[in-house]
Amino acid sequence: MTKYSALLFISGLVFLLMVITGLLPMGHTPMLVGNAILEGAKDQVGAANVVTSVVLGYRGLDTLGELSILFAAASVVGLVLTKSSFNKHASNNDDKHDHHDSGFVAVNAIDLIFPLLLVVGMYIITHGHLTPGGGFQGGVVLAVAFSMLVIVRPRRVSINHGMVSIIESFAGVSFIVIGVVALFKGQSFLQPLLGHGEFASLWSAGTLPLLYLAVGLKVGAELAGLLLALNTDEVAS
Amino acid sequence: MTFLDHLFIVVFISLIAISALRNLRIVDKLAPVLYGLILIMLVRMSSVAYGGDVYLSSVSLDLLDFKMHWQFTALSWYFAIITVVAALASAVFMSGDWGRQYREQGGNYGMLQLALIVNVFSMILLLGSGDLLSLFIGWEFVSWASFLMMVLSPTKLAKKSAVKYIVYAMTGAMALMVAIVMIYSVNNSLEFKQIGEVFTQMSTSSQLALVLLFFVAFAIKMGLLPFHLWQAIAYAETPGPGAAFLGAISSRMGMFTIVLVIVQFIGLGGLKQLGISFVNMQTLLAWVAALTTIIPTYIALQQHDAKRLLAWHGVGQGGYMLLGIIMFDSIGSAGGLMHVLNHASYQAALFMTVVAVMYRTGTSDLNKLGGLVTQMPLTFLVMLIGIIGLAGLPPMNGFVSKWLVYRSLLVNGQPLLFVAAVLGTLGTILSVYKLIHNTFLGQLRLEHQNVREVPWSMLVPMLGLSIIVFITGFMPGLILPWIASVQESVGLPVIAHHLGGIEYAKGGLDMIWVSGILFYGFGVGALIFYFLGGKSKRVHQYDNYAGGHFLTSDVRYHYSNNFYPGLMHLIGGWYRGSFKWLENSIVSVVSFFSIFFENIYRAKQPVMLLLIGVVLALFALYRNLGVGA
Amino acid sequence: MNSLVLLVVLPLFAAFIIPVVAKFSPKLSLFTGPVVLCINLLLIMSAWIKVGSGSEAIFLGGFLPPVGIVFYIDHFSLLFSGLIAGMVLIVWPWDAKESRLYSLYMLLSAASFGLVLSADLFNLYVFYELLAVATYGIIAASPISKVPNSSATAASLRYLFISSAGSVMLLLGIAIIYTLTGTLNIAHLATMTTSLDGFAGLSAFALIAIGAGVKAEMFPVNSWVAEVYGTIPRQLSALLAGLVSKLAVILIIRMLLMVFQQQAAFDLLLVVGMLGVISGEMVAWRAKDMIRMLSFSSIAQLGLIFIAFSIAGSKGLWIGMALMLHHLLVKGGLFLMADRFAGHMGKLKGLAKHSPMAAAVFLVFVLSLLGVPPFPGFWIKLLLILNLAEQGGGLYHVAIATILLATVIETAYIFKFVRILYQKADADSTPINKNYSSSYTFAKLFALILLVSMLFVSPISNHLKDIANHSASPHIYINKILPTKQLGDRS
Amino acid sequence: MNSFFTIEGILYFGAISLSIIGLFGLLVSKNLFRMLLSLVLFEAGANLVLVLSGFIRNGIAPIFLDGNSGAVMNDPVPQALVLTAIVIGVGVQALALSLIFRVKKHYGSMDMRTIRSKLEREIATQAGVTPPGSNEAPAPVKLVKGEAHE
Repeated sequence: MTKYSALLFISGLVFLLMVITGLLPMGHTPMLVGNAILEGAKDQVGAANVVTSVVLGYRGLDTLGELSILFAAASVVGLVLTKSSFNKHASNNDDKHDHHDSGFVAVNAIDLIFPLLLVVGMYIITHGHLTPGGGFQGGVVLAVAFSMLVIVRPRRVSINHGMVSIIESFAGVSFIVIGVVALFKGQSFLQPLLGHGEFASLWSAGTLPLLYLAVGLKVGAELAGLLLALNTDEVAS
Repeated sequence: MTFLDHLFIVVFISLIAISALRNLRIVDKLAPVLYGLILIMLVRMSSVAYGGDVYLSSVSLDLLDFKMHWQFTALSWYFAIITVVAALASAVFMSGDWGRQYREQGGNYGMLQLALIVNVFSMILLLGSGDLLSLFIGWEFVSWASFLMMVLSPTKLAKKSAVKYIVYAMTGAMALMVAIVMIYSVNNSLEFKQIGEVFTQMSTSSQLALVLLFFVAFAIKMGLLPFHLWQAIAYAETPGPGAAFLGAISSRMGMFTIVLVIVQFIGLGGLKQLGISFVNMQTLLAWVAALTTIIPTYIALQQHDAKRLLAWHGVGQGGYMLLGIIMFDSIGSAGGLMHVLNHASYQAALFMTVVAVMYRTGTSDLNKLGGLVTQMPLTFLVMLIGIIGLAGLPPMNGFVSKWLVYRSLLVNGQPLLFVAAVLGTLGTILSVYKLIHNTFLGQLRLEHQNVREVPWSMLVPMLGLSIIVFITGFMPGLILPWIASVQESVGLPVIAHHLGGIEYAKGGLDMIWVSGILFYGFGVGALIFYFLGGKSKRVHQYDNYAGGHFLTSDVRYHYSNNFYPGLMHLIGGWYRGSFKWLENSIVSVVSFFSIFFENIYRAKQPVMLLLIGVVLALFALYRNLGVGA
Repeated sequence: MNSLVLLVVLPLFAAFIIPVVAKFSPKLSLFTGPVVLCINLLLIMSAWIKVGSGSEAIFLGGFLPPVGIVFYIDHFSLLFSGLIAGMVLIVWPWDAKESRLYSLYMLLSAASFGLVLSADLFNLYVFYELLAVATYGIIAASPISKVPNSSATAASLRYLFISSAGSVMLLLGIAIIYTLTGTLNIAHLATMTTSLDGFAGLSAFALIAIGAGVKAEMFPVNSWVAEVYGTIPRQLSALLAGLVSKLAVILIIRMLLMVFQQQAAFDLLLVVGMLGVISGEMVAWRAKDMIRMLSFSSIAQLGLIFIAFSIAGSKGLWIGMALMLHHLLVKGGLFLMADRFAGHMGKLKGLAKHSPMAAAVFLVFVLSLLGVPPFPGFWIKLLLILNLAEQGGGLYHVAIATILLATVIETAYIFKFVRILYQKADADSTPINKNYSSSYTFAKLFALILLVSMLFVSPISNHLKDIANHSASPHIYINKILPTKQLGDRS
Repeated sequence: MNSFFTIEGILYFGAISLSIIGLFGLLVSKNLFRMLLSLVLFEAGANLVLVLSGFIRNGIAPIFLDGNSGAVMNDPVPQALVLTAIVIGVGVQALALSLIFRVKKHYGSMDMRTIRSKLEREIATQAGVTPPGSNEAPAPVKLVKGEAHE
């Protein structure tokens, strides 16, 4: 019954969405804001990657909000899972059979890849204003690096939750502080500071790289925390 | 400051004083004084009832761009004086021993006093309303005030019926609100005179809707068919004098608004133009009124609780009032209006007698009483006067108003309505006989051997009311000037009157003559009975023989259970729950939709609802807007 | 004025540092939140005075709109900001065991401030999501003592599914709008209403309205209400029903008033509002316990608010705002005191005798809810109905009938409940919780505010009218946010 | 009406199909985890629609490099938006996953319907009432007893 009515309404929705799509100016959108940004980004922000200018410059508050959402999600996961399962898990840790390290290949490969991943992650973060990439992407790579370590050696490697939370707090706070500094200088919140530097070089685009560093750390820490929390619980259940 | 302001101030101060002092004994004595004061304030304004100018209040409220003001016309004054006298009588009644007993039995006496003054306050506010908004506010106040009084009853049934009442009242209020909104939306004004102006501008269907909405609102308050189910139980279960007050006047606020709105502003022409072929709004309302006189009366006949019997009669008598006023001629409307006062006076007196009997015997069950005439002769006298009034027999005031109504029906060529009204009266006579017979006549019960007459604090208001019943019946000319100015103020043809009654081309009425002849006849009969009939011997009540056997005092020979069995057998089936069915079916419909919506809210997969909502919304837009690229 | 961005930033800052602070001093972390909210209240007050009867725009990052994000500040947004700060303070979880919960409350308030201040469509979406995530977390993390811990989690999960699906709809709507116009700034959109008045534009509005309607307890998408309010503490219900639902409403009406002033959009709101009113009241009529009754009555009240917003122009905002404030007071108050009325209705007999004050406060709330004169609810209902009648059009008349029918049903179930309260206690009655919790004190405070506002109906209404006139005008909005209109000219 | 047989038409079609598949999965699957996966698809589709709103035919990535100064660039704003939306989605999904673990643990089931019923019963129990819509009869209509009109 549900399936058929779902099918009926879904097909209605498909039809209506298709009609709407037909009405949209596909492929040649007005781009009012987009063009203005493409014109002005070089002078106003100074990042070669215009997307970065948008993410951290024009729409910096969105990014802050998104970091907060990640933070909120991580907090909730921590709240929901720690309360019920971490303690239990700790008590019957030894009885579990599947807490072995992964096989030889995985362990050694991770040992090899881990530093590489760190470097790549940091590279992506620090070059976010020049190339495609940035704090989110780099942060994800960092998080993956750390969580892979834990996955292949669940018993020997553990990540200090306190450390993770301090990093995430620190990163979030520094993002806000960079924004508020501008406010104290009589400018607007999250206004880019420190001048533009030489265009398309590593040291350019003012505070944007710093912000991206904060974002990268934050995303890395949150995601690592999330992955670890979920991983632990999965093992426990 | 006009006299009207003084009235409002006094009423308001009384409200404050009684609510502040309600838990002290002093309130017993204070309340009657305050009602007396209010009465004096009203009497000061009596010029309005003799054709004087309308009293305007100097207070007006500007709230949210609505201007509210208050005024007292002859109509308001007429209803107000009934209200205040009824309240005064009730307050005196409960000030003495009744109040003490009520307190001892765990009743909340302070709340009762408070409810009474709140009722008076809100009724005065309603009666004094000068525009539709203040009318609505007063209307709501009256509803909630009577709810306050009803919930004071300790029994579960009474509370249930009070809740039922408030649902009905809210329905009425909402209907009234829609009607007011309809008027407001035409000219953006809430003045009374807008009703008439807007009415003429409206389309026929809107006119019909407007009249029906107003009528539903007022009919619910007045307990007209088919909205009568709440009233009787709710009133009957209200404690003591509260029931007397509510039964006397509360539901007549519906009558007030009918006269104020429908009679005054929509008028006969307006009602007559609505309808198809021979059925127009006037005949419809008249038949509603006629049925209201019959059906509740015969329900009353079936009751074996004295208070309920009276309360059902209260519903039925409302029909006469509407029947009279809906004729729109001088005598009919005079009859309808006068019946308000008459009914209030005898209904309050009758309720008080029943409460007095309850005070002494602890029951109002007609199957458990009897023979109290020897113990409570004055109460008996009051009840006798009251039931003569209620039955509409000379020389009491009920006769006058009912005569006027009958006369009007005949003159206007409505024989069927006349028959219906007479049928109602027949039922009334039967059931009031049951009331007085089962209570006061016949065999005195053993457990009532030591019952005494009630104290003077209760007798005085009862006797006072019965004097009013008699005097206004004997000399209706005392009241008729008020009626005449009411008629004048609402634009009805004015009745020609004198002290004894009315002058009318097709046969007037002079109650002084009628009563004179009646008393003359009684006198002759008494003479024959006492002097020519000769011998009678006074025996003790238990000195009885039947079939040659001595009847001991514990043998029950008082015929009270299952009164009128043949009649009951005939009519019983018709009355059993026919309107209950209506009420229940409404509840069932609401239940049905409620379960339907509940199941929507219990969706196993809420996202489905989201999908359906989105698709339907988009589809509606698609249908409305098309895809004009 | 730029400092007003701190309304959002300070709570975020506090949220980030609370977990760290808690490691060193739990006490300090407990007070961080309230302190921040108090600072916010001060900021709001000073801004209220500074803004006066005008309005201000904050250009974040110093980028002139429409390229950057703008905060728009007027009395409307400041009023609701103040309410957010106050309400969160009232329901602050003083006895929470986990400091993360404080973080979540801070995030919730930051998101709420953002929702009322922001004038950028996508920014609104971000704050809406932040609000949603914080809400899921708070719901899941604070079950009431009587249910198993995880039922709050289950309720939260079910809420999450429909709410996320709603967010996706919202996102689709935003995507359509952006494709059509190339901008996200609401003021900028307001200058381009012609490109949005076709089917595509209005379907974007429908998607946004229904997507955000999940939080606003809009009719078909509100099945979460009973589940969630049934499993969380009453204070939290007061926050969600009283305030959070209104924030989603504000998102919808911002779009409605500034961009989609069209009959089709009004009709959409009108229909969902009517269905919400009638369905909410009818289900509440069958409810056997107070929380369920209040949940569905809250749905009905939100429906009423939607009906109010279907009145075009500033009148709709005026009445809708009055309804929102009234509902905040009444439903907030009722939920705050609901602990005293817990359990099956039939077992509450004699409560009025036991605690007459609680019963009286309850009566004040419900009488105002029903719209009994002279309570404020009456005036609002009167205004609503009179203005609906002025609109003309059959649908508006149906709405009037619906509202009045719903009022009758509401009277029936509320007074069924009141009757039970005033009955004599019997053996079946449960012993009544005599603990005077702080939330009950706040409920009494709400009732007092309600009673006092009864005396100042006219000034309050005039003030609200001024606010509404100012806030509902797209001209003022556009002139403030796009002072130069250098880009608007191109369209 | 634009033709659908262009590159952007096909892209739009794909994006919408993706979200529709997600929505359909969300509706018909009972398993919580599958529902979550469907939600992910649904969101992915919507994100694609969003990022497509900045698509310009023959446009290049909005990065200033040497030699692309004259070329038409795609709109950078939707790309930034979609970045944000994706991260938001990740947060919500992680949150949902943790809630699913918890629910699974408590109810021992991943079936949405079972959980709905159990949840309803729990809520009703704590409120002290019978659960709504359990096989109870509709509100009993009292028949009039022997005495008319009480």
